[in-house]
Amino acid sequence: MAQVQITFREDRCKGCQLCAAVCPKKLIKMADHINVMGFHPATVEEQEKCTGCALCARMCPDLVIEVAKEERKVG
Amino acid sequence: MAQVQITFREDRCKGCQLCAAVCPKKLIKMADHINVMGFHPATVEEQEKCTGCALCARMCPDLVIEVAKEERKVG
Amino acid sequence: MFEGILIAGFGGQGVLSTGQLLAYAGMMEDKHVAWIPSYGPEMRGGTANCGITISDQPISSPVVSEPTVLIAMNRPSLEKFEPAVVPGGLILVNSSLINIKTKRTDVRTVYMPANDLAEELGNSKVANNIILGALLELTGVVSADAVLESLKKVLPPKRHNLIPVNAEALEKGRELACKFKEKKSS
Amino acid sequence: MFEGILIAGFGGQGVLSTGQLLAYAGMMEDKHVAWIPSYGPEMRGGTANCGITISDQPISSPVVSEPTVLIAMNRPSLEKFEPAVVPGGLILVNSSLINIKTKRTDVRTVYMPANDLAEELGNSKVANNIILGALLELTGVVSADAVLESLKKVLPPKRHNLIPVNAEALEKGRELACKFKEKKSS
Amino acid sequence: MKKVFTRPKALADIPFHYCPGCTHGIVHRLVAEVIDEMGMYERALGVAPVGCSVFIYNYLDIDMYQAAHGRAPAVGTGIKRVLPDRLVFTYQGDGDAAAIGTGELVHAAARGEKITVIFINNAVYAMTGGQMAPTTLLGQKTTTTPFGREGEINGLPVKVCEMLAPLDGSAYLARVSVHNPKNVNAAKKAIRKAFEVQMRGDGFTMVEVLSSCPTNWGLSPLEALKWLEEKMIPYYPLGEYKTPAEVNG
Amino acid sequence: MKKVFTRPKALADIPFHYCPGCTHGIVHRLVAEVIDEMGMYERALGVAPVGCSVFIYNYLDIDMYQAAHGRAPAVGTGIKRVLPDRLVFTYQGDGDAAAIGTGELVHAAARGEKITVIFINNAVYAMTGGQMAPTTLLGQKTTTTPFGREGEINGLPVKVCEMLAPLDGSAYLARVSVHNPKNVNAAKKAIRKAFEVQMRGDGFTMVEVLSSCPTNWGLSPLEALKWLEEKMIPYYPLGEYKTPAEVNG
Amino acid sequence: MAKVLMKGNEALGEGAVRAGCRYFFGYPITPQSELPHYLAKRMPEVGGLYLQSESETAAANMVFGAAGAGARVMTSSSGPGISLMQEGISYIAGAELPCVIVNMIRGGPGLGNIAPAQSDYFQAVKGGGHGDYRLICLAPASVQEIIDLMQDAFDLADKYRNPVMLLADGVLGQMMEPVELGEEKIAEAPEKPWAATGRKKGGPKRLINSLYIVPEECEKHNIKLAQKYDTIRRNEQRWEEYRVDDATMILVAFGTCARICKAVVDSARNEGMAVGLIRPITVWPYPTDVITRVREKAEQFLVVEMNMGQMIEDVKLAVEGMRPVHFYGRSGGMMPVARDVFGEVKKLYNGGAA
Amino acid sequence: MAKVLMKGNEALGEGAVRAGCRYFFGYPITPQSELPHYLAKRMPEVGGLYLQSESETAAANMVFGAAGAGARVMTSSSGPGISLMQEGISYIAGAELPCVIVNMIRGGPGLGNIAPAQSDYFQAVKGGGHGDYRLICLAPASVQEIIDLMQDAFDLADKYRNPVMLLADGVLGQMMEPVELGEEKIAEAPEKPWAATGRKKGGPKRLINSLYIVPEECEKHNIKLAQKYDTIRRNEQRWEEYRVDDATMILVAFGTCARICKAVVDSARNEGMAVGLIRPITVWPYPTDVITRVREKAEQFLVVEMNMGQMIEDVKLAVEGMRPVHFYGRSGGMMPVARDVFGEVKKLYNGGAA
Ligand SMILES: Cc1ncc(C[n+]2csc(CCOP(=O)(O)OP(=O)(O)O)c2C)c(N)n1
Ligand SMILES: Cc1ncc(C[n+]2csc(CCOP(=O)(O)OP(=O)(O)O)c2C)c(N)n1
Ligand code: SF4
Ligand code: SF4
Ligand code: SF4
Ligand code: SF4
Ligand code: SF4
Ligand code: SF4
Ligand SMILES: [Mg+2]
Ligand SMILES: [Mg+2]
Repeated sequence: MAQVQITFREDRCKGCQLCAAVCPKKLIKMADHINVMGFHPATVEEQEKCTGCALCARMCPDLVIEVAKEERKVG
Repeated sequence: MAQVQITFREDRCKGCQLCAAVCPKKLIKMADHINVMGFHPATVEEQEKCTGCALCARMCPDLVIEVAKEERKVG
Repeated sequence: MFEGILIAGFGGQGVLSTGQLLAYAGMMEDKHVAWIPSYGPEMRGGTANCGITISDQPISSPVVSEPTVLIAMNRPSLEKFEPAVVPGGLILVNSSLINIKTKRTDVRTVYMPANDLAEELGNSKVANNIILGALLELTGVVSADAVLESLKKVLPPKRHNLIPVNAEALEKGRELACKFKEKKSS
Repeated sequence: MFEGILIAGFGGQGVLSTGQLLAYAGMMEDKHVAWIPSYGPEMRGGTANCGITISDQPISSPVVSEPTVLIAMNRPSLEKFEPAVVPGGLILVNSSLINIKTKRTDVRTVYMPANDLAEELGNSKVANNIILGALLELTGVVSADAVLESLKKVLPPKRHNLIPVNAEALEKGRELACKFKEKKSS
Repeated sequence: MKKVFTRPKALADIPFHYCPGCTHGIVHRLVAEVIDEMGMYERALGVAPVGCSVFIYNYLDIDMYQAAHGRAPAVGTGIKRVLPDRLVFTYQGDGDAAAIGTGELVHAAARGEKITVIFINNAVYAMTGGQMAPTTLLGQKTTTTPFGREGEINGLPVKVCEMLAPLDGSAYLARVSVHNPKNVNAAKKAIRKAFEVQMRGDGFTMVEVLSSCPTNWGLSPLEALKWLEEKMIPYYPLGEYKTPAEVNG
Repeated sequence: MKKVFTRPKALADIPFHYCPGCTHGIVHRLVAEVIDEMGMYERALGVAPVGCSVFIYNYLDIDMYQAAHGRAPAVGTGIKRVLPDRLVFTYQGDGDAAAIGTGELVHAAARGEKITVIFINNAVYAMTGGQMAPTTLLGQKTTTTPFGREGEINGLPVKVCEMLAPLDGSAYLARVSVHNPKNVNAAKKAIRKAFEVQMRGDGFTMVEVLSSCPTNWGLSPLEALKWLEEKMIPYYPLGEYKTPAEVNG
Repeated sequence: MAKVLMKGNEALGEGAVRAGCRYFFGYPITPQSELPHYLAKRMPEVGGLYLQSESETAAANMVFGAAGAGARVMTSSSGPGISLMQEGISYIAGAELPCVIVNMIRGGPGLGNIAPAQSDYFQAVKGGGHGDYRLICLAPASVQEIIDLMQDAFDLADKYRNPVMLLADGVLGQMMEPVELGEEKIAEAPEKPWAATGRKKGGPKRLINSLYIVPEECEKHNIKLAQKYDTIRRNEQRWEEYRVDDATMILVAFGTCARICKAVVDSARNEGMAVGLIRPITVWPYPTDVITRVREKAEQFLVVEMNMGQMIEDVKLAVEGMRPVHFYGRSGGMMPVARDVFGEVKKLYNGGAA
Repeated sequence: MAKVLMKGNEALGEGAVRAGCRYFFGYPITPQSELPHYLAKRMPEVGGLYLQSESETAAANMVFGAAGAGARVMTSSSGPGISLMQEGISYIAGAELPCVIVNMIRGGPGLGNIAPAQSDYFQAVKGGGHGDYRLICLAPASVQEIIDLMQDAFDLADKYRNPVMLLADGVLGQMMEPVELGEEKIAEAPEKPWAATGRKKGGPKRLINSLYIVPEECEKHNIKLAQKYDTIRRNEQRWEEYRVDDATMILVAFGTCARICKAVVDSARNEGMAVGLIRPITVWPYPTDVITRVREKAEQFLVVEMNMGQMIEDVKLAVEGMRPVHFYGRSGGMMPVARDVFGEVKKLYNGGAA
């Protein structure tokens, strides 16, 4: 599995949960604390299980999520 | 053939010739003289040939023509 | 020198263009001129009129509400506008289409069967120019030369072939007007 | 007697209805009252605030630009509005959601963990009423009775079941404020 | 003698101001005839447009309104909502209804407003001197398309019946013509149908009438009818574009 | 590490003012991504509406215009006629485009104006507090249909793609949705297609995007997406309503 | 009757219903949307109609139709929406139709913002539409006055067959204040024989129209309108005077500004300054009479507006150069603060020195 | 160059083309339609565009877009059409976009008629749209002046980034007069770095906008606009004086009315009366300066308008009560007749007796 780096820009998160709902691995949870805007921000719990499919990022209305992947050299 | 009375309200005629064009009997001609509005008004030349079909009247944009017919007693 | 000329008739009688011709000629003679048409839905009724002011002074209102000359090309125009003509003014009546006389006695009136005369000239469209010819003769508001010169500017080149018949019409009108003057003076 | 009260927080914190409740109570006590919300797209950002004026004189501008009391339900509200509070005024801070202190030294400040207290009461929605209770105790702007009476008018009958917990919240706030007063005076 | 053809009662006995051969007059008469035949003289309310036909408010001998340019459907809406049992119709040109009044027309249709629009498509702004209308044909010369209407610059002619048909609120939409007696009869039938559908409360109704403007087309009245038949009808096919189920037959 | 997903360049790095879960943000991003991918950053000109998305003029990091309510297609027309080689698009809500701006939308389409309308259908006037929009569904409660929209009184929801399709000037019309990642992808494709058709000069293009308004629908963001899928899509079927011949495939 | 706490926008709605208005056509816009919200609920209760139009343009013309059909009818908007109604308003005035238009002014020009303003004063009182027409313009300053003036608005509209505008600012629409609703005696609209409701047997033909194609007739119509406006000018000027009698300095302000100025007058009086306030209640017809009267005694005027200076022209026209007329304004949705206005008053009172 | 005979409406078109205008968006309306007709032919000759919009509302907003894109652009209308543009005009003014709007006034209110009038003066100079904005308003009185002012109109628009209105009446549009066109030196529009034409590499983002949601910023914007308007007031007042120097009675009239008044002045002078004429060429900014100057000598003013009395307010504001300001007006498309105006002059000159 590719190495994936997924980052959340917590202060931009509005806690809408759209990312969580679409993650095929159900990795995204809402944090207990609230951010500066007063929302419970989304977080990934088990980074290592993340496939880097970026469905969460594509669904996030507020561009909170960035996804990067280790490039695999082919051959 | 029914007895038909066709009357033209000459001062309302604008000489457009729509009536003349649709008369199946080609009875309608434009007069040589002009009316108060400066148009050559339409006239029927051979009243007796008129069938009273009223196509001319139905086509006249200015309601110049009235058509009346002798009512035939049936039976 | 001041003339406020009103030309009125049916649409299609060349009322507006005759007026423009006159204004153009006035301009060529370096007079102050203004031309203004009636406009809008009145035209739907089939009537048209325009006012031409020619003066050696700047023109205040271009609207000819009190014409010194009225050219009436049809009966409704005569009836509508004759009361407005100034006393001592001139009314030119196209008697081909107008079978009544003016009621005014304090103006000069000239009756000309313009349409009939035009047909004699072989072009029913020049009735207006016949009357125009008379107007020039009777008022001297502009010269016939200026009018002929203006015709060249006003007509598009491809219709310059019409200039001779128009010139004839003007001349015809002039002649008639002369006769009228003679009659008057005789 | 004059109080200009500003209540500010997130949408959904009951900011507007708390303000209305206060105005209603003022009206029931025959005071002059006015209530005015912030409105429009500012609300999209998720913030809301309203101003309540209660006075024994007719109210000029209903806009509370210089509050005598500020209720800050969240951090942005505190930061935004604390400079406007009049010297000697009162700031009530919802310390459950605000982890900073005011910079003002010329006003009274009371910190209350309203959300935590509300959850203790079993209803997180009554945080606002806890602070309101404190406000009543500290300013006496209207009586707690008038507020309770108003609750009956403001809440639709089917939600009257919420009155007891609201009353509890008011009382809770009052108690805390008393302690605060004691502390101050001790 | 029985009158085979005479002036309908709902049409005041005054001359039209229209140009010779202008078919606005025919359509006025048809509207008046249908009002007579349906016995609606006391219950019909008409809304006049701004356009050559503005004076329809004088010609129809019923209570009338004169609306701002393009707003007749909104005016009609106001009337109908206050007087729901009246027959309310507008009479509008293509500039009026399909250009400046597009919003009002579309939304009266979308609302299923129980009014009838008599929509006179003469492919030109006649009243103001023959400018391009939304319905002017490609290539057609007008005072504002002196070189002929060009799609790239001026856009493409608008088909109003077709555009309103997908709206769920429209109940009856028909395009007719008055270029010959047969079509005049069909036009009258369509107007009657529209009025009946309106009074039944089925929704919005419109009859688009292809009509001639000899003056601004620069044609004689007879040439104009020929042009209408040969040029307009192919682009604007006649027929019913929408009927409520029950009047389909 | 290669970025699989990151903020497009055409989208300024400032937070949106939208409510939590509002899908306006997704559509903004898609537009920015397509501008990036087509290399149009220097040649794209956007027109912001009046509506919740008015501040798109701040969010898109390109030259922008802010138009009067509903008039964005007219503003876009003015821009495009002066700068015909630019990519000109409007971004409009359903109140903006389908109510007050009906005339401008219909006629931009009829003219085959080479602009793209991104039409956000969220079945409500969101910015002004949740009033009925022309696209509000029957039965839907809004602040001005407190008892649910009733066809008899408020009229029937307007299907904009369907209405514009019969106009000869419209070249590309599609309805998409952003309620899940698959549809987000499809929406992006449609936007790209519309922009390409515009730049090829084929005519008017529009992408209608079904979008959520949790706040005014009174639903959580996730419930809102479900409502969109279950209630809106059946009445507003997704798909391409018009394509120029060459892009049919 | 007990008082209730009511929002200005809702008071507009309730006032209209109590005045017998049964038809509302309008398009949402901040800061007046609570009025449509209120009426959408309230109208069905009284058998009336709330209809959301596709635009303000359409709304004005629906009002035209409904008013022509004899109904008591209203619409409401703000800034851009009122601008879009200008053609319709001119038609309504030209056809002499009674109706009420609420104008809840916000910051301009253009999209401006949604904060309270008075920058559409000129548009309202000089005629933003084409032609020589006038709207009767009522400017309330409290929620209670909104209710009261709403009844008057409909009555004046019917009395003069003229559109009436209720001119307020965002603050008045948004604020809640206690109001006394009084007995719910729903007003009855008067008979309107001119309304076009269908040709009565033997009755005259009715025509709702503003077209007078013949200039002579159009002039006659304009003169008739002008005479009506003169009558209204003579009979309907309304204003409130506050501590004016011995005042050497007169503040002039309407709406929310006037509330603020009242406080300023009190402050000034507390400091022994002879300051008073004239609050126009009708801004058209402008209460010129009172200004003509007080200009004899008063030494100076200070006009306070939420704009860059509009009503000041009407004050100057009334003062006719006899006294200096000063101006203090805030704009773009900003409101004057009593303290600042008082500062201005003090400066002027002391002859320009602060 | 030789003179040509030209219709006012055509002169508007030719003047615009010579001023470098290449975009016209508009909707037909009498009495200005010859302008669109002219430009539909003329624009393609110079590589420009005539586009007929679906409405005046759309036209104003197309102008907004084209002006924002940096073009010299114009529109044209009359009465009802100008009313429909009010929202758009307010946006254009708010966004500070340069453009020219021709307003060929006709009889009102409502549909009124198509005869010449000046009854939309208030709308033009006080702002028919919402918000505190001003149009520069030029009022030609001859076909020659139309050509000349058209160039100035575009230049002023660009100089101040402000919409300019050319205010005329139907007569001016319909009449033909000789004009000197002069050299065909097509003006070049100035650079417009603010125009939104696409983001230049490294350049600033451009935004064409009138929204200032924060009241403080909106107020700042309004103050900036007000300062611009003050500059224009100081620098751009234009008028013609005719036999004013020793006049004890001053006629004030613009456009066609001023032509008539000139004749009246001559008649009066012929009878030995010291009468003069001030003809405002800019009606906004109003030429207050000249009135302030002449009010010292002149004993009375007579304002002549083709309306029920609108510009008279601006004259009164300038006269400040120092002299009586009388009014003579015709309306509904009627024009004052020189003889009648002269009658009025004589009456007033002799102290009210005819
Ligand atoms: C707001 C407004 N804009 C423009 C006009 C001018 N105008 C009068 S009628 C008309 C168009 C008429 O065309 P159409 O509706 O097709 O009717 P027709 O004359 O062809 O029967 C126009 C543009 C107007 N009166 N009001
Ligand atoms: C002429 C005018 N009328 C009304 C408004 C008020 N207004 C602002 S946004 C809006 C509707 C917004 O709805 P929509 O276009 O669907 O966008 P959304 O907010 O739903 O994204 C309205 C009516 C305005 N600004 N201008
Ligand atoms: S990238 Fe895919 S797997 Fe990883 S968190 Fe996002 S949705 Fe889940
Ligand atoms: S979708 Fe975005 S904003 Fe919403 S919860 Fe996830 S990260 Fe936060
Ligand atoms: S009634 Fe028939 S036959 Fe007689 S003239 Fe008319 S068209 Fe001809
Ligand atoms: S159709 Fe009518 S108007 Fe035309 S020529 Fe015949 S009778 Fe005359
Ligand atoms: S201009 Fe055309 S539409 Fe108008 S009356 Fe004449 S022919 Fe009929
Ligand atoms: S109100 Fe609706 S459309 Fe507007 S930002 Fe909030 S969720 Fe989005
Ligand atoms: Mg037409
Ligand atoms: Mg929406």
